[in-house]
Amino acid sequence: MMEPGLNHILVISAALFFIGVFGFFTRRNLVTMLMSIELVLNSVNLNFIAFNKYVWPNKMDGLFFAIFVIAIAAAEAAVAIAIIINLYRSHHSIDVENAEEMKF
Amino acid sequence: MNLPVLILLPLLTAVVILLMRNATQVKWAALAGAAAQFVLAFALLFAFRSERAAGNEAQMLFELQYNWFPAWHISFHLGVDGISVAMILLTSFVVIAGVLVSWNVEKMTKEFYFLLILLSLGAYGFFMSLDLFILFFFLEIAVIPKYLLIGIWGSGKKEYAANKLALMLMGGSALVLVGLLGTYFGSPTKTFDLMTLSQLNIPASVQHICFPLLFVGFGVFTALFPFHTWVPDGHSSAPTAGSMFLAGISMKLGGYGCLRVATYIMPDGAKEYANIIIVLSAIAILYGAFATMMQKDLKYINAYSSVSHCGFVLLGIGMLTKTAMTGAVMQMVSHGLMTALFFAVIGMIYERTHTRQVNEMGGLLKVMPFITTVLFIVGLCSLGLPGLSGFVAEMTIFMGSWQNTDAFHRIATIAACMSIVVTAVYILRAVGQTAMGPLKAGYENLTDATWNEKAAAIILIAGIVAIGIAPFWLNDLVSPATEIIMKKLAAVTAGM
Amino acid sequence: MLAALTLVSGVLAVTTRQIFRAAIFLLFSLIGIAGLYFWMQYDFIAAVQIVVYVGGITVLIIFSIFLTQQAGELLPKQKIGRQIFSALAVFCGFALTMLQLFQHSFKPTTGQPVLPIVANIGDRMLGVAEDGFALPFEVVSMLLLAALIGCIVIALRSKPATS
Amino acid sequence: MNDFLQMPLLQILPAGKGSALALLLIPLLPFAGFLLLGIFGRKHIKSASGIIATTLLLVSAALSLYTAYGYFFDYGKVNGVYQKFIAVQYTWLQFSPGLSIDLGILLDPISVMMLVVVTFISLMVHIYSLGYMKGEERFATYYAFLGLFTFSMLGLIMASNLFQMYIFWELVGVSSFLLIGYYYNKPSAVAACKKAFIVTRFADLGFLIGILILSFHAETLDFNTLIERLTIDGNHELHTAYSSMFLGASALTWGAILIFIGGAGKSAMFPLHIWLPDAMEGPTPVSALIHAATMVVAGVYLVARMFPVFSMSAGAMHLVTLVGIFSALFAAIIACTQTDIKRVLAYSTMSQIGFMMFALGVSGSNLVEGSLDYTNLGAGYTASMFHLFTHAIFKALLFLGAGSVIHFIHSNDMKDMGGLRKYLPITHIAFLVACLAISGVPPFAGFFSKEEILLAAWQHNKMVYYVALFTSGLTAFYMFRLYFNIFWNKGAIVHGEHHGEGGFVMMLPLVLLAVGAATAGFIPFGNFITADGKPLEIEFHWQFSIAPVAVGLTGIFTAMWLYKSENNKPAAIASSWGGLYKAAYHKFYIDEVYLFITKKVLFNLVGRPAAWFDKNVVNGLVNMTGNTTLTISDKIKGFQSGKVQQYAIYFLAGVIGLAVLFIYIWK
Amino acid sequence: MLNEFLILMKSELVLCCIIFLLLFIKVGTDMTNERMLPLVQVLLLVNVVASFIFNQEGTLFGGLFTTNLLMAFQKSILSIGIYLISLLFADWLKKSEHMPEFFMLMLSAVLGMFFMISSGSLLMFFLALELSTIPVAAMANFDLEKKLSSEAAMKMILSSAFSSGILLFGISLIYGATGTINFAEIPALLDGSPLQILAFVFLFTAFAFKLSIVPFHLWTADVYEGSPVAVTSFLSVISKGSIAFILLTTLYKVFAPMQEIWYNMVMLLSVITMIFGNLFALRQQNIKRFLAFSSIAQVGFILVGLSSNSSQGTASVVYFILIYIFSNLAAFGVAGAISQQTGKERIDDLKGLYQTNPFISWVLALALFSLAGIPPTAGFFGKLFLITAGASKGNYFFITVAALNLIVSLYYYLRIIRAVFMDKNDQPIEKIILLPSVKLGMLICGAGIILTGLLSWVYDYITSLTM
Repeated sequence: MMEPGLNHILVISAALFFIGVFGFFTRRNLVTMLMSIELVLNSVNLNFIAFNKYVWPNKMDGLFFAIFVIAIAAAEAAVAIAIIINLYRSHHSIDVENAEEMKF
Repeated sequence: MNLPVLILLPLLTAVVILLMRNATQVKWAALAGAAAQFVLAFALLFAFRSERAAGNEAQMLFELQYNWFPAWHISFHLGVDGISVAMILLTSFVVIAGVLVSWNVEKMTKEFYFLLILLSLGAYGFFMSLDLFILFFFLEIAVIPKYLLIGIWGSGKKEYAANKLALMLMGGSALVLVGLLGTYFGSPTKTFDLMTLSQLNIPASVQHICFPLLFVGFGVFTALFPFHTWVPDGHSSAPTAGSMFLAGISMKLGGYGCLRVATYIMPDGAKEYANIIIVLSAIAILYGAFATMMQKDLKYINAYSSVSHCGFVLLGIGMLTKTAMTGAVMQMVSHGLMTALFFAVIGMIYERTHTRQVNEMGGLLKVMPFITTVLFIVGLCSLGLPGLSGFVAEMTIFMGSWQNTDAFHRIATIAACMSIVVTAVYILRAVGQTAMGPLKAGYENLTDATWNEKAAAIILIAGIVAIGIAPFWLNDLVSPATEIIMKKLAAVTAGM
Repeated sequence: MLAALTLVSGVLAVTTRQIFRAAIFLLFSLIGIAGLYFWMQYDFIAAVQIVVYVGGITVLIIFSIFLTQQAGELLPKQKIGRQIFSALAVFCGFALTMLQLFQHSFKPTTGQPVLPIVANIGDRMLGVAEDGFALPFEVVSMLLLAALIGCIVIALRSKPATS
Repeated sequence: MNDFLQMPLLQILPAGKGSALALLLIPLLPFAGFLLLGIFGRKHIKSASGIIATTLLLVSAALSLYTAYGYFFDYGKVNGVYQKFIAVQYTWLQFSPGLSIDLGILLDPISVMMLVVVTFISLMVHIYSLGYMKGEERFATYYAFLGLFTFSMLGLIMASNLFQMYIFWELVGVSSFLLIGYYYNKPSAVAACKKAFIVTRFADLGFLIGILILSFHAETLDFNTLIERLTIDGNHELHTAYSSMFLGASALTWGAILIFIGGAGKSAMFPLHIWLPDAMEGPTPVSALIHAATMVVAGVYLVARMFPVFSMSAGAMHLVTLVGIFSALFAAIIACTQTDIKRVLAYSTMSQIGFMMFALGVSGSNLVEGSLDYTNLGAGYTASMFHLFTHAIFKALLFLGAGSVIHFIHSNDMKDMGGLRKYLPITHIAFLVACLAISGVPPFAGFFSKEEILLAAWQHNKMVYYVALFTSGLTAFYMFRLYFNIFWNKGAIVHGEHHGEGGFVMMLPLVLLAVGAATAGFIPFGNFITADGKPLEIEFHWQFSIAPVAVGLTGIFTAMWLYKSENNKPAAIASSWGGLYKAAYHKFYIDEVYLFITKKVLFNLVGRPAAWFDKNVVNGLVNMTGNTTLTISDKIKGFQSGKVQQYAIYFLAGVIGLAVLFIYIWK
Repeated sequence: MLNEFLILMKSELVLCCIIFLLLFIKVGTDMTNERMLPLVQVLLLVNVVASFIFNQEGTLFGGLFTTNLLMAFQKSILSIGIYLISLLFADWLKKSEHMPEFFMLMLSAVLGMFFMISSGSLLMFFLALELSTIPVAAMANFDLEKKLSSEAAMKMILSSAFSSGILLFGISLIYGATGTINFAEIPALLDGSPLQILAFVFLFTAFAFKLSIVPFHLWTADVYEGSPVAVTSFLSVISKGSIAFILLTTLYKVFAPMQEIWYNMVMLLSVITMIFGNLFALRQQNIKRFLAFSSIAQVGFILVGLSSNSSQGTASVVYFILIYIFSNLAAFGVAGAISQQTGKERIDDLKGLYQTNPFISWVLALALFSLAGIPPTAGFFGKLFLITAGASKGNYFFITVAALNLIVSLYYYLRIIRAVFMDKNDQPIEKIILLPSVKLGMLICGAGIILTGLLSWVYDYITSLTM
């Protein structure tokens, strides 16, 4: 195996990104959908770090971006979970297909 | 003469109407406003004439310009020439008659009069605008009041009709909008100003795209075949004053637009498409007339006949001769007065008999001589009796049309002439069945016109007769203005 | 190796039908990523990753799973049509992205690298000058405050839902 | 820029002679009557309305007599030629430089002659109606309409401008419509007035297009200028009018023919005659005025007015001749079979107008196209005008007489009449005079005028002459059939009370007209009215008169033999003629043909499809646009499924789609 | 330095102060909603006034924060919007258990928008975007007892998280391709390579998501329907306005080198958006849902103006959003007042409204006419200027589609007008009692709808800012 470089990391992150997206599309449980989102965000972080490391090491923009994304992810997850819990209280379920009252 | 007064006055009237407490006050306020408009319109006429007599040969008189949206080169530019004055006069006639005829409206009186006055505001503004943007602005102002008038106070399939009318008219104005924008960006100088545009030579390629857009767009208002279907439904469902305004003023907006905007600033386009216009309008004239023949509802009769009569307006424009164009303007004025009167009479009859089907009526001359006499007069005007306005206008158009020597124009003219026979057939049929014959049972105790109805009818008849007996003043008013348009057209021919 | 760990557990996290296991796989995947950071010598970010994700978010998720779900219960299966479509869309997206990434030649900068050590990060984090990130920091703090308020309001509603 | 109220051009020609104001008053007085009675008559001056209108017309008639006297005997003739004077002129509507409708008064022999005829007959009818229409509910309206009609007719005959003529032409049409429909609650009257209006309107279409053609080539609408431009050889206007061809005929011919169609419509020439018999639904004095003496001859007058132009086109002249002679014969045949006395008179009118028409036609028919030489013209023009003049008098008399009869017996049908000579002595005498006049028995008026017409026909076209001769025999026959049926035949069947012949007001016109019918023939018409204004010596060939008089007398005696007393000979003859009789009785089914054309063809094949097309296709398209939009809106609702995951899939699909689009396709 | 800091970040600081003040009040006192609401309204009014004065141009934090007069005006527009929201939904707010929190969240979101407008780098932009999204998702859930409300919040937070993911991926690619996240530096480094296009598409879809451009709009209707009216109106007006503002900056400045591409993309999406928005709006029964789709169609129009890539385009977009705030808030205000007092949200329920409630009927009519672009309301001018700006590229097909869409939109606006004014109803909505502040809000909206158009200096002022 070659020395892993930028491209390998990019492949990993892109794969992870789309794994997350796939999860978001197919999981019916709201919490697992949230987990898929976390995967997506992580893949992006990986991208940032990789670019920072291999392409633009002169500044730390990517690094900081990653840090802030982590913070945002935390906040988002918190609010999302709060909402999910609230939804569970009113719907007694966290299956996404049970919350489809509004359509068309 | 300060032109904005004609816009401010309706505005003021509308505000006053909104402040009034009860229906009676509203009515009198509206009447006072309409009367003031009437007086102002005449003042405008006399001021205009005295200016002209004093040797003021400027194309537009009483011009006023105020930079409105300088970023888009939009200015609040008002001014009048003979055509505008004629149309303003027409509007004031129809407005006062409309206000008088609606005296018995009991449902939401305040709103009713408010909308009527608002409509008149749009019409005045439209006829005075020398800037395409504000022209469009006023054009659209006049649409929604119609929608509400029909939808709220109408009868029959009123919602359908109101919707259709509003959508088709808006469709027309959408086309106008695209045409305007094309003109704006296509002309050498970016401007909405009509006077500036008329001085420019807009590239022929632009004209060929924008002229049909503008013409068809305005044409929808004037019942250009095949965009006329809002006319029958709209007119027949509207309340009396609504129909009067619709046919008397609103349809004229389109004709005026076709002439002042489309033809005037785009002579190339006009030449290019004149034949199509002629074909469509000749179809409208004959087809409208034949379709009228089959109608049984009085309002439908007048609505379809409006299609036919407005075809004359477009025919006159499409013929591209000065006489025909003057005739087209005269026809606008004449048809405006006539059709308003016709609808007023139909309204009066309907209020009494509660039917508009001609075959359910008969012998009404016996019980309501005044109303039926008016019906006779308006019918005769419609079929072009000399001494009434319709004749003058139609003959001027025929005369002007005949000046084109080729067979195509000749045939179109003859086709248009043929409509006067068909018109006679349907008018006599309608009038004959309504007014003449034995009196139908149940109508013995109907009453004749009340004072307000009489006043409305007399005002409109006065207008019709004034044109019919003394057409020269209208001709003198209009033909210098059409001559300018013709000069522009002739210049293009010379340049080609 | 780390990559394999990350990807496989990622795939498992989104496909397993046991929710608790999904959470655990997610955890592994996140740790894998942290490993990658370590491997790229971005220690600080790796630490943050472990602290925030592993220590925070995953725990939060597990708690919420406990709150809302009987552990061990199988997740309902998604419709097969949806799965195929999703897979197709995702694959297209992945292919496209990869294609573009590989077609693009990244030209690394020649500038002097800044070492991602904690001191540097700290400097920048609170700097207000050219390379400072004080303002984003403030913004994030506002965001966290707002999120906090939102969570409190939503999650701690006084009356239970009436069924 | 014209001034707002420009002063009318008052031309008093020659200096000091005649007054333009007086001329203006002639038409305006009846018009004033119309306005006055029309607006106030209903309530305020109902009872006095008849007197007011009659007085106004009396003044008007006096003024026309005064004018006629002045014109014919004083200032009209200059150097032996009657001049054309334009007494008043006012630009009413300027179409373009050169083309304008000028309202004016043109004085020339025929207009002055018509002035007298119209005012005189109208006055008679006004006076007669004072008695005839007494007690009618819409008495004032009736007089208002009469005033309007007289005004329009006067405007028509004095027109100085082709378009002015058209204007008054239309006004005449509408006043005729109003008068026919006077009994508005009678469905038959309503139908008749509509029919009259529409048929003449149809003819007017021809007139209008003719005007358009001629005015386009002549570049003027003024009669005098127009005639001048289109008749002088070498004029470029004439040249272009000749040289622009359409369907094998020159523009001039087309113009003339189309104008003649207009005239034919008003004058009830075949095949546009169908309105005239029905028009008898109007009050009888109205029939006398409009449908006998004045309006129906407007077509003849029009052709006479445009005579020089017509003369330039042999084709047009042939058509005029043909239509005239055919109508004369055709109407005469029908008149022999009708039983409604007013219808008989109506067909007789049509027949007589046919005479006038072909008289005009023959007099110009053998001209060489392209040159107009007045000396070459026959006496037909004068003859036609003369017959117009005499016919107006005796036909008005016939109608008024018939009116008295109808007034007395309350029926139009011959079957209800007979032996009335005892009850209606004055009417009887007057009617007899008129019948003799129309039959061409010397020395009554009709003899002279008809004689001249036959002479003209003899000179120009023998075929026409023979037909005309036969027709004049028929004329005598049907007139006396009428006469005998009314006044002799059966014994009188008068039920109970009757109110005699009507008062003095009804008798006076009869007497005056009878005198006129007896003596008008002695007026030396050729001295006054000729095609070129120069006096024309009409030689009286007594040898030539033998044939017509003989034929006329044959007709009279045949009628006497058949109808003098009640017998079954007429029925026998009717049955022996079978088909022809039946066809003639049904007016040769022309009405039915028209009905077929209008009802079946126009209504069903044009009107109904047009209405259908409008309702379904045009309107349908509009509605379809709306409905399609709504349908599409309904079809795509699945897009918004409420499933958040599906939304996300669409989202990703959108992203990929856009990316692919912009990276690979749309660069 | 401090002075500059205070002045340039004035709007943001004022908002922060209000937020903390509310926080202290909430924590430290037990003021009732009744007393607190007027206070908040006054504070927001102060905010509006403050946003108009002492505006300067400048940058702070090494380019992360930039501001100029136009941005200041954009912030003023948003400030007006939230002030109106605080007036119009007073009834709902008073009854809401968590009113202070509502305001805190809303103001945080607005703060995020302010930062977003002023952002000078992708990082700031992203953070501000999240700041303006996450609190709103929480707000969407404020009708805590309602199932629909939590469903809406769920849909919103998940969708927006998903879109954030896409956005971040795009940002990371841009970062990878250019090496910078500073707006000032990006344009010079863009060369339109496929990867950059891909990145741009990813980035753009995040805007598209927030602006509800088809096909990224699907969350909109559901969220609008389920959320409390106040939140819906905030989402549809303030949130969209702010995104449109930042989109102006992004497209015109940051992605200027890729003009060709984004012009085509904007045009395409605009056409699709107008058509879909209109087609869906045609068939809606719920007022809020209806307004959601109508606002989607409006966004299509905003894109028309946006596509012009000129200062006039900027001016017309900003102007339109000002008008749009008045119009849409008036419509939502009426819908809110009705649903608050009667619980009715269907268009059919509006039948005969004019009989009982003429005032709000007129307000609604005015708002709808303005949305439909009927003169003399300001909407007419707004739409016309957008279309005119869009036409400056000479793309008539595009303009014709826009003009035709005006007709379709008129149809459904008229549907409501018809229900309100024309249709008969045996049991129309009873007389609705409006709180004075609601009435005031409606009057302000009404005045705004009429005057913003007729007084041309508003537009002139905006134009002068964009020069």
